[in-house]
Order: sequence, then C-alpha cells, then structure tokens
Amino acid sequence: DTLPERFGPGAFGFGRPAEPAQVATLDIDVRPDGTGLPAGSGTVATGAVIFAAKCSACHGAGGTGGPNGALVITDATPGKRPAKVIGNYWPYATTVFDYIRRAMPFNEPGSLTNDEVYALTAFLLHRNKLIDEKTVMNAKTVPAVRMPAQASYVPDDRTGGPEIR
Amino acid sequence: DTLPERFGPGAFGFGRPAEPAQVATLDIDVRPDGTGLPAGSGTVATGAVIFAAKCSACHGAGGTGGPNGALVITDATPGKRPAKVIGNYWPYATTVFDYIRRAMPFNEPGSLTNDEVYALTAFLLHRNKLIDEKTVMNAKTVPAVRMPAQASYVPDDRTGGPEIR
Amino acid sequence: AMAATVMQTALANGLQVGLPDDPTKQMGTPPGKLGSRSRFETLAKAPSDISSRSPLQDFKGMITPSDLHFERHHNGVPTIDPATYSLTIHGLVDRPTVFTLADLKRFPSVSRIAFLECSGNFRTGKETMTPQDICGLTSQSEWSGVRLSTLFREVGVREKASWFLAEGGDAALMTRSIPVRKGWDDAIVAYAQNGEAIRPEQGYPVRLFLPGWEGNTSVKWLRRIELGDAPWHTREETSKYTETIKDGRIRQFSFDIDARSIITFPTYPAQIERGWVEVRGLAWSGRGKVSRVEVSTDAGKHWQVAELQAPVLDKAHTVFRHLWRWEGSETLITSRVVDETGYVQPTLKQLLDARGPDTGGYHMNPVTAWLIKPDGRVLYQPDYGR
Amino acid sequence: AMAATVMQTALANGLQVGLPDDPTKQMGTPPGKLGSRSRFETLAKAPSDISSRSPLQDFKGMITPSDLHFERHHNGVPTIDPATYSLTIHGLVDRPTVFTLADLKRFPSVSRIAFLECSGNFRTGKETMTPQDICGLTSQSEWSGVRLSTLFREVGVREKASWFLAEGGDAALMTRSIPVRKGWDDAIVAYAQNGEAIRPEQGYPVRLFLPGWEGNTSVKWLRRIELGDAPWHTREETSKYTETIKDGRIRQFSFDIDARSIITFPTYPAQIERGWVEVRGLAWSGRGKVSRVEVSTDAGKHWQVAELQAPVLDKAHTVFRHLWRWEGSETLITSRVVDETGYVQPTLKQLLDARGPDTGGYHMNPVTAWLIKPDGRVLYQPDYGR
Ligand code: HEC
Ligand code: HEC
Ligand SMILES: [Ca+2]
Ligand SMILES: [Ca+2]
Ligand SMILES: [Ca+2]
Ligand SMILES: [Ca+2]
Ligand SMILES: [Ca+2]
Ligand SMILES: [Ca+2]
Ligand SMILES: [Co+2]
Ligand SMILES: [Co+2]
Repeated sequence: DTLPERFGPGAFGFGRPAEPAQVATLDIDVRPDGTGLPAGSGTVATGAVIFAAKCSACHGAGGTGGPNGALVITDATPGKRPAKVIGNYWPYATTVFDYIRRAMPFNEPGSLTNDEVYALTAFLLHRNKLIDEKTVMNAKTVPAVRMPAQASYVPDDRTGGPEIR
Repeated sequence: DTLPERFGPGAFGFGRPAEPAQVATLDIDVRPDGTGLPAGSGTVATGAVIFAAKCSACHGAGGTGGPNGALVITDATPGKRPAKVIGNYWPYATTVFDYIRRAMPFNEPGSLTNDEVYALTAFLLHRNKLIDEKTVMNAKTVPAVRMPAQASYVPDDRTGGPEIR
Repeated sequence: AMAATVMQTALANGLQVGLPDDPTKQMGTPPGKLGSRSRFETLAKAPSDISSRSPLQDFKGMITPSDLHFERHHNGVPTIDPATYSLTIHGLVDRPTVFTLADLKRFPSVSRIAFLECSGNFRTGKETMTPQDICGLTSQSEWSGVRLSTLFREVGVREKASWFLAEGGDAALMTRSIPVRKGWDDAIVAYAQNGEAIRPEQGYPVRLFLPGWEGNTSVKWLRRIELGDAPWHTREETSKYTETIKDGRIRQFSFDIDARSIITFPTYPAQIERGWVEVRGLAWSGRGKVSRVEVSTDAGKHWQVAELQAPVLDKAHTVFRHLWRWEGSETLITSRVVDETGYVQPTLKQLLDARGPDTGGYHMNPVTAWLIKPDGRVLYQPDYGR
Repeated sequence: AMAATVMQTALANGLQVGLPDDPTKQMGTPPGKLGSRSRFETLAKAPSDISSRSPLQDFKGMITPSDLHFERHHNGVPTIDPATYSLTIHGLVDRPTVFTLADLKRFPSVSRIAFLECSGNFRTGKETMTPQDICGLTSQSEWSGVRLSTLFREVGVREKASWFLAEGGDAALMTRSIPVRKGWDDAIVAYAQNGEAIRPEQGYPVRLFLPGWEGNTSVKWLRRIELGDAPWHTREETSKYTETIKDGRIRQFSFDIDARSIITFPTYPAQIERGWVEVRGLAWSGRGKVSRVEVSTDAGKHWQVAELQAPVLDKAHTVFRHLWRWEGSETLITSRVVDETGYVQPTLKQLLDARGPDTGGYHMNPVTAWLIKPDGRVLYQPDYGR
C-alpha cells in the first residue's frame, strides 16, 4: 500500500453516490440471521408442485437425484458415502433461500417470485427432514430452522509452516 | 550461464552432423573479401536489359527512383539531402551481389541466376559511377570495387553512461 | 527514409497461399492488425460443462496465454456491456458508491503477475492422464486494476466491517464472503489481464483478484461489494468449497492455496530418449514465494534442488528445471516444493492422514509422480504417495 | 462431487445470444477450448506495408498480448512447417550441426521477460499522434528457448570466431552479423513467447532473441548461423540500420537500444477531467535496468520521481506511474528515464546536437511531451525538446 495518507475517504471523488433505491434492486443477499429475506411466504405443498414442474428434470423426483444431483437426504447406497446435501451438510437454511433465488432454476435464473422461492425452500427443508410439512416458510421461520451440520463447521485451521493439515 | 562445465562441445548430442553438401545449399552469403561469391559473370549491358524487365517497375528507369526507391546517385533536389544509395552510402560492393541474390526482385526472390545477379551488380555499380561500362563483374572483380562510403563507417561509439551520443 | 509502397496488388500472385514449397522464394503475408497463432499449433483447453483445463504440459515459461487460461463458471460466461457496467459498494461504509468502468480506471492502478487456481484442482485415476487432466485448473497472468484498499478508503469502510460479500453479475450471481483484511492487504479489482482487458471467460470487464486464494473467491464479473460484520455463508462457502476433515468437522473459509508443484515435462503423452533430459515444471504457493523445488529421479530415494527461473514472484507460478541424464532404466520422477513458510508439499497419504479419508476434492495438492518406461514412454503414477 | 451434466441441448434456448437484457437471468456461454476477446474491445495494431505498430496507449501492465506485438518484416511473414524446420550452425565450429525444432527443445531452456524494439521506432509530426504512432514498434513478451551459448558449446565454437551471421528463412533471407560475445552473454534461440509457440509474425517456429539490442538483430524464422572472424556487412547493417553522425561518419553496429520512456496515459486521443490523474507509461533500456523515471507536469520546470512497478527487470519495459492533481490549466507533461548506467533520456535537441542534423531515424529516443488543454484534451507536442 503506497498511497500517501491524504488519500482518505472520498479523496479521489470518482464514482457517484449509490442511491438507496438502486442498491435495493441489487441487494438480494440473505444472511444467516435472516437479514435480507423479503416479505412473502410459501408452503411445502406449493413447493412440491413447483419443484415437480421446474426442478425435478435436473434434480430428480422430489430432489432425490438426477443429472444435476440430489438435494435431499437419500438412503445411503452400501459402500458409498452419503451425498452432501442440505439436510446433512448445509449450516444455514437461509442459504437455501438465497441460492435458489439467485441461481435456480439453472436455465431460468431470477425467474421465480419470492413466494415461489419460500415454497421451494419449505419443500426442500421438509424433504431433508428439517421441518414438518405444516411449517410455513417466511422471513421469520427460515432463519429459525435448526441445521444439524452447523455444529460441524470450523474455520480454516491451516496456518502455513511445516504442518500438513 | 549456469550449466556445469561438463557441458562442453557435443555433450548433449542433440542434432545431426551438417553434411557439407547440405550446408552448401544454404550457405549463400558473400563477405566483403569476396568469400562466397559463386562462379559466373555479368556485364553492364546485360544488367541494363534485365533491370528494365525485372526491376524498373519498382525502382524506376535505370534505378533512379520509383515506388520502392532509388538505387543510384541522382541529381540532388535543391534543399533535400541526397538519397542514401549504393554509390554514396554502401561500404562494400559484395553487399550488392549478396542482397540482390537473396532478396530481389522483391516479388520473386531467389529467382535470378548467378550470372543475372552479376550483371545487375555490374549495372548498378556502373550507374552509381563506381565502375566503367566495360568492367565485367565476377568473383574477382566485385570485391575489388572501391566504395567511397567505406571510409566513413565507424563502429558504435556509444558506451552507456551519461554521455549522449 | 525508405519508400515502401510495395506493389501488392499488381504482384499479389506472389503472395503465399497454403504451404509454400520454399518460403524464402515467395512473398510472405503482409503485416496486419492482429497477429495469429501458427496453423501448426493446436493448443486447446479441455472443456467440460463447468470448466476448461489449461494445457500445462504445452506451456513454456510462466505466463499463460490469455485464451488458454483455465475456466470455471457456475453458469457460463455472461456478456456484459462495458458501457453500462457498474460496481456498487455499500453496507458498512460511509459513502455507498457506484463506480463505472471508467471511474475504476481513473484510480491509481497496480499490476502483478500471479497464479489463479481453482481449489478443486485435483484429479487422479488412470496412467494416461496429462498435467492438464490432473491439475489444469491453474493459470497465470499479469493482472492490472485498482487496489481494493484504494476503493475501501474512497467509500470509507467502517471500522466494524470485518467481512464483505463479493457478487458477480453472471447467471449464477456468484457470491463469496471475504475477510476485509484481504481487501486492505493485496486484493485487486482487476480490469486487465496480460496487457489487455480481462477476457470474458476471466470476468470481463471487472473481476475481483485475490492473490494466492482459491480461485472461486476471485469473483468474476464483479457487480457488487457489500461490507458487513460477519460472513454470509453463501452456498459456495458451505455446500461447496468446504472440506470435511477429521472428527466429522467441516473446514470452511480455507482461502489459501497450499504450495504445489507439478512436473510438466516429461509427462504423459511425451516419449523421451536416452541421454540428457530437462525435467521441468511449475511450482507455486498461495502463501508467498517458492523457496525451493526438489526433484527426484529415483522414486523419491534422493532429491536434488532444481533451478528456479528468475524472477521468483510472490504467489506466482515459478518455473523449475532439473537436468537429468536418463540411462534407459524404468524409474519414477517426481517433484516437491517448499514455500517461504517452510511448508513442504505433501504426499496424498499425508493429506489423507491429516484430513481423513472423506475429505473430498478441495485443496488437494499432493506430489505427483511419473513413471518412465524403458522405451521412453511416460505414464502418470496415480498410486505414488498413497 | 457434483454431477454436472447441464442439459444444454434441451435448454439451449436459455443461452445468451447477442447482448442480453440482463445477463444474470440467462445462462452464459459454456466453457470452451479457447478463450476469446470481448466483442466490445477493439484493440488493433496499425499496419503499414512493412510494419505494424502496437497500441501502447491501450495496454495495462508490462506484457504485450502476443497478437498485438509489433511487426516489422522485410518481405512479409513466411509459413514454415515446424516438422521440416531446421537450424544449421556451421563455419568456425568443430562440429557443424543441423538441429530440428525437437532437437532445440531438448536442450536446457531459459525464459525471460524482455522488450523488443525496432531501432527505427520514432515518428513525429502532428499533434494528433498517439504513443502507437510515435513509438509503437516496441513490445514485450516472455521469451523461452535455448541459450545460444549452450548451442555454441554443443557445436564447439572455435576461439577465433568473433562474429556470426544469423540468417532468416523468410522471403528477405534476412541477415545480420552479430558479435560472438553476445551469443556467450545472453542471446536466446527462442521458440516460445508468452507461454506458447512464437507467433508467425514474431518468427515461428524459431527466432534469435538478443535482449536489449535493436529488433532487427533478433533475426526471425532463424534458419542458419555461420561463425566467422569478421562481420559480413550485410545490406541491413550498411544501407539500413546505420546512422550518419557528425563529420560525415556513419555509425554501424549500433546494437544497444538507448534508454527511453513514454507516457501512455494521458495521451492523445484521451480527454481528462480535473482532479487526480494517474500519469503512467513505459520505460526501458537496452543496457540493463531502469533506475528511475522522472515525470514533469509543468513543462520540465520540476521533476518528480515516478513509482516503478515491481519487478523491475533487466532490459524490460517497466511500468511507471505518477499521481498528479490537475487543476485545469494548460500545461505540458513529460517523462524521462535514467538507466542503471546513468544514461538520462535526452531531448531531440540533445540527440541532434550530438549526432548532427542528418542523422536519420535510427536509435532516436527523445523525451516526448503532451499538451493538456484546459478542456482536458491531450495533444502530442512535436516541438518539445527541439
Ligand atoms: C437445467 C438444470 C437445472 C434445473 C432446471 C434446476 N437446477 Fe438446481 N442445479 C443445477 C445445477 C447444474 C446445479 C449446480 C450449479 C453449480 O454448482 O454451480 C444446481 C444446484 C442446485 C442446488 C445446490 C445443490 C448443492 O448441494 O449445492 C439447489 C439447492 C438447487 N439446484 C435447487 C434447484 C431448484 C429449487 C430448482 C427449481 C426451481 C432447480 N434447482 C432447477 C441444475 C438445475
Ligand atoms: C515488387 C517491387 C520490387 C521489385 C520488382 C524489385 N525491387 Fe528492389 N526493392 C524493393 C523493396 C520493397 C525494397 C526494400 C526492401 C526492404 O527494405 O526490406 C527493395 C530494395 C532494393 C535494394 C536495396 C536498396 C537500398 O538502398 O538498401 C536493391 C539494391 C534492390 N532493391 C535491387 C533490385 C533489383 C536489382 C531488382 C530486380 C532484379 C529489384 N530490386 C526489383 C522492391 C522491389
Ligand atoms: Ca494506499
Ligand atoms: Ca445485503
Ligand atoms: Ca553454461
Ligand atoms: Ca558463408
Ligand atoms: Ca514466386
Ligand atoms: Ca431466460
Ligand atoms: Co474453484
Ligand atoms: Co528495426
């Protein structure tokens, strides 16, 4: 870092202020505590219908597998490790909402309404045995889902130096 | 240079011996002392005919100029420096033979016989007032032509360091 | 000086078409607006649906030609108009700001040669694998852009900002959470690669570039940076780009690329002849400079220090070379790098011992060995170091 | 890991065609065998019948993209089949030898980043000239190949050999006489450029590369090297590539490229805005490293030391940068380099004073200045330093 100290905040004056309305159209991320979740809600039953129509071609019936992989815990094939899916590997349910909203369906990203994303989130969390079939998903309930994998997550423990980790 | 000393002559053994006959087909260069000049000869008169047919389109009638520049000393245009041509700028006549043989005519390089190159050399040296119109050019006579520019040539006198040269 | 109006129209029949019998006797192709690759060179990446691997075995030197830089996308390469492109920085900042491409180019700039490697860059299996097959998801360019620290100062990043979210403008809207300290340290908001604008496959017009960190964090087609006080736990840092390690733990935010080397010659499908052979390859570390590369030509019994091509740069592919006299017997050749932190490139067994057998494919950097057959054929040795 | 068979056929209607309204909502282009340049980038060299000039003002960093490397040919670019290519070394050697391309690649190799500049690289005239117009006949690559010294040892160059002839296999059969000491020092018989095979325009498959020396001596399409005891005085080292200096003398074999710098931003046709401006450019010397670049933003009254981008390499284009606050008044900006021999880049007047007014166009490396108009337009100043 070689800039002289005088180049503090706003010193160059390049760029224009980001208007809150503009930021809002881009600011679609969702955090583990639920910050960023929009209004709306969805049920497991609605999610099942949407999933069958828009997702199962790639992820199999009910998310059990397909050309682009399983999304739900399936019975372990003998001798094979269980697939890493939402129910056994994802630490936060908010990520399910965030990811589906930004990236799925793969061939039509950004095409779902918030209610549809809530419904798909409900459906996948239910199929992963994380919520029962009556629990409605919304900005309050998604961050409250307890995810079994969360306890397993540790930050990087490699530090450089001779030790192999 | 970081190779150990043992990598002296022939150490790697890559490549194959160059057979003298193979080398001869490539070894077309001519040196100031005439080394490399082939058998054969040519006259100014023959050169004039070939030049008109194969060269004058690009270098003008008799080499006095054209789309690709003059080859002979021409009357200086007032206020303009004289063009750098064979008669006033080239230090060795051997270069005329060597260059024409390897590179001219520009659109048919390598197409002239040695006798034709001798003839063109004779013609251009004559038009540059370096030989009279009777002198035949061959392996003996080309290196013997006295070139006025030769005395002006000095090796690079720049040596790095602060002096601008 | 020389009048140079070559009469190309009248004499165009002299120009080379096809392969000339003798190129010294026909006019060549005139100078042009863009150079070309020789028609005799058939360099190519190896594409799959999600990535494309650099042909490491074909490269000389340390720079990767831009059109052979590896690719890894999460939903293809977007087409972004530079005239409408913008980068928004917001969140825990005093001055949320939108920067156009022109704005970014006005700031003080920086250039550096550094590698970029996907943390999923390891495949093994058959003997007929090339370096491209095994670890072709690494490439090196000279990257230019504005330091992220400069932008941080400009927008007034607040003291309590500890993480930021970087978001791409592709169809995957790729997102990663990055510690703010990396932004103050050496992160670049890059708009150029090897002298020219970043190529579309590498993030045109603007990408994040985090020297030494796993490739996915250098978010391409960067459209937004949000400053926050905790990581987001996006899908790409939970479901993916994490590795299970011992005791059922899941290692997350494993940003640094561990030191690695690979011999790129001789390797499959080369066939060598007896006599002197220059064993060469690439070595790099995400933690700094390569200190040393050792080569063994007797299956790991003895190791010799290879020559490193200067300049040895920080977080950069470094060419190593070792001259070896092969007398014709079957043997294994292999290389290992030591980086400036003292880390020694491990064997696959050492990695699996340390992480457990279920660790998966991220951050795998084992030593790689090649079997030299008595007839000079070279085969990958997937079992070496197990 | 992830199964990744994206159903591209069934869903191909989702792929981007043309410019998408919102690239985050359409699948992007899948990974490919070769990357591409963005359709929005219109980089091009400026070709004439005999050369093509690199767009220096468009480059970022120190590497020149290979397809934008300047060209200078004496009868176009030949098409050479690498399978039949050979290099013959003969003359004052113990072992005249023919090397195929494969032979050359078996020898110990070396790589280095260095500039290549045509010694005829200076034009001046109108205010609307760009750096490309003024000195676009310089470029920089990472060159790889075998040291000529290695080949000299291999063929047994005799002690009395003091010069060699390098001959190209193009339609000009280009020839230059080179002192043998350059071969022992740092000459490379190069077969690679920026990681891949040398491009046809730069000498495919093999060229001589003489770091720091005038470009013409780095004979392209190298087919023959003959060792001798005196220079040949070929046409390219007598009629051309010589300069008249004072007292009617003609300077010959002026191999070294004198130190030079040029601002590449801001330059014509850029238009700047008031406020902070990063003045940047390239500096280099054929005699070693750049020691210092000084920038003046007040027509040469005061000079400030610019920042040099690390690594500063020997005989290499080096990026310099100087942050300047422009308040809107008309001024001249200019740069000058000092190399490690203590040479200070001269003005045109200093050059003409030293060499005389008839010196011609070779080895002209004057400081170059740019006029900043109050409206921010930037114009070349041909009269500066006269
Ligand atoms: C055209 C194929 C396709 C369709 C349709 C599709 N997906 Fe996907 N899905 C993918 C691919 C490919 C990936 C992996 C993307 C990557 O890794 O970058 C993926 C990944 C996912 C993941 C993350 C899996 C993990 O373990 O990380 C979720 C969750 C998901 N999809 C949900 C959905 C939902 C919900 C729908 C329907 C709304 C859907 N997908 C429709 C192809 C598809
Ligand atoms: C199609 C155009 C063309 C034709 C025909 C042509 N030349 Fe040239 N000649 C050129 C060009 C172009 C150059 C400069 C080449 C260069 O500098 O690389 C040149 C250069 C020369 C030079 C060197 C001039 C100098 O001062 O350095 C000589 C001598 C020459 N030509 C002789 C000939 C002769 C003799 C012929 C006929 C046998 C011939 N030329 C036919 C285009 C032509
Ligand atoms: Ca700074
Ligand atoms: Ca947010
Ligand atoms: Ca040596
Ligand atoms: Ca000879
Ligand atoms: Ca022909
Ligand atoms: Ca669509
Ligand atoms: Co990756
Ligand atoms: Co030149």
